[in-house]
Amino acid sequence: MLMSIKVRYFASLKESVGRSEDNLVFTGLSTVIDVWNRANPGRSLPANILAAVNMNYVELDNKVDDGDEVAFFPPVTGG
Amino acid sequence: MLMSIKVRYFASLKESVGRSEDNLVFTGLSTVIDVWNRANPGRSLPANILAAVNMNYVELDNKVDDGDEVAFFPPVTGG
Amino acid sequence: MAIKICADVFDPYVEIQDYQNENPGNSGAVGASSIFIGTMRDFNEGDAVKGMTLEYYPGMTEKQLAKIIAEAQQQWPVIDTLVVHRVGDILPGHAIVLVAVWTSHRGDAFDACRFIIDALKSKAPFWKKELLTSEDERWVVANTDGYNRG
Amino acid sequence: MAIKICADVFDPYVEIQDYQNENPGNSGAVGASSIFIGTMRDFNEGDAVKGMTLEYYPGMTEKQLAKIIAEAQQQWPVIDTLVVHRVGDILPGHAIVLVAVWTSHRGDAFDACRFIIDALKSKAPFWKKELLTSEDERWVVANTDGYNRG
Repeated sequence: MLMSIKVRYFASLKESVGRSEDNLVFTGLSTVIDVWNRANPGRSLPANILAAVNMNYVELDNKVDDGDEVAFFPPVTGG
Repeated sequence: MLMSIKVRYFASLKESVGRSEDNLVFTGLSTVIDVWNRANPGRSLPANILAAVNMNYVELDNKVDDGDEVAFFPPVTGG
Repeated sequence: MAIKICADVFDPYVEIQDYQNENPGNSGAVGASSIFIGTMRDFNEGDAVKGMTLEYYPGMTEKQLAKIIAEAQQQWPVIDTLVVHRVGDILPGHAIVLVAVWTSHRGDAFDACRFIIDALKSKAPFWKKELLTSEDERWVVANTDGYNRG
Repeated sequence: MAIKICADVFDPYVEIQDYQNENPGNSGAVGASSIFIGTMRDFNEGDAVKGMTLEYYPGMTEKQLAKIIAEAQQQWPVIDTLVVHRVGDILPGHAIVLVAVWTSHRGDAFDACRFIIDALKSKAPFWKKELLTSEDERWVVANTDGYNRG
């Protein structure tokens, strides 16, 4: 199955990966951590980073589907 | 010793005693409950009534001095 | 710090804005403002209420409010406080009380603001008499614990 | 209920007044308003701060705020809620966040307001980057528990 996934990065993570988004296209089923690894080969996910799929918080082993938006970001500091 | 005491009543107590203040003059030492009894002979202090001397909350056996202002009122309901 | 007893209608937001404009000194230290506004409802204890009269004890009321604020300042690192309370004849929708507390951090602001309004309700000499839509009048006998148990 | 993300300076008291003028429906039922305002301080963790940039995740931020408000409405009898949050470049003294909760009784107002600001600080995707007076920039790493431990 062909998967088209938008990956987004925010705040200090955006600065450390050096970009705000990726558009990945690949075949086969995948999880959130697989998406990170495909988008950032050789760079392990930093500690404490949170993940969201389609703007809902998820665990790293959450499945992703074609068309999903996957986001990675550090702990939030609003308010 | 000649004692001159102003007595004040508020809210529902003011309505039930039928006046807002008394000016008592008497001789001898006295407590808050003595002041009530002198000002309201034959009428016992209703339950739950609070007392203040010179605008500070006190117990009923608190001493009063010449020139004090003694107040009686029901539980407060502001805010 | 200010304590104000108002015999006329007051707008709590205008009171806060005016107070802040007159006291701009601490603005860089303030990180949190907790504000409580008590407003007259059109019902109480199951009855429709169309008006209320608030009596107080001039002098003692201000003295007790100042004590309550001093206790809050001892317990929490409070930067500033404003308390405004209405007296006289009040209509539904009108503000009865405003408590504003300014601190550096939010937990202190919430705790101090809640302490002040709870203490005000149990210690400051104010008394409410309600005028029901049935035309009956009644003194409010006691303040509740502040939660809706309906 | 309203959620607003502001890219420009906002006055929290004007926001509340405008919101209430546009939504006058519940005024007879409201007895308590608990309002929290978070303001930018000119210091943090021992350093003088002269500015801040607030980043957010458009779409997800609003979605998470709506979830938080829905949770508050499930737990307490909330009549209405307004949440306003600033993004972009901010100066000391400026408002960062406003949470206003209207209920019939004060305990519900305080509890729901505090729940919303605490949940916002732990779940709503906003990130602060501070500009120190030393010209250093730094990302704020984590929100504190909200008390002054100094």
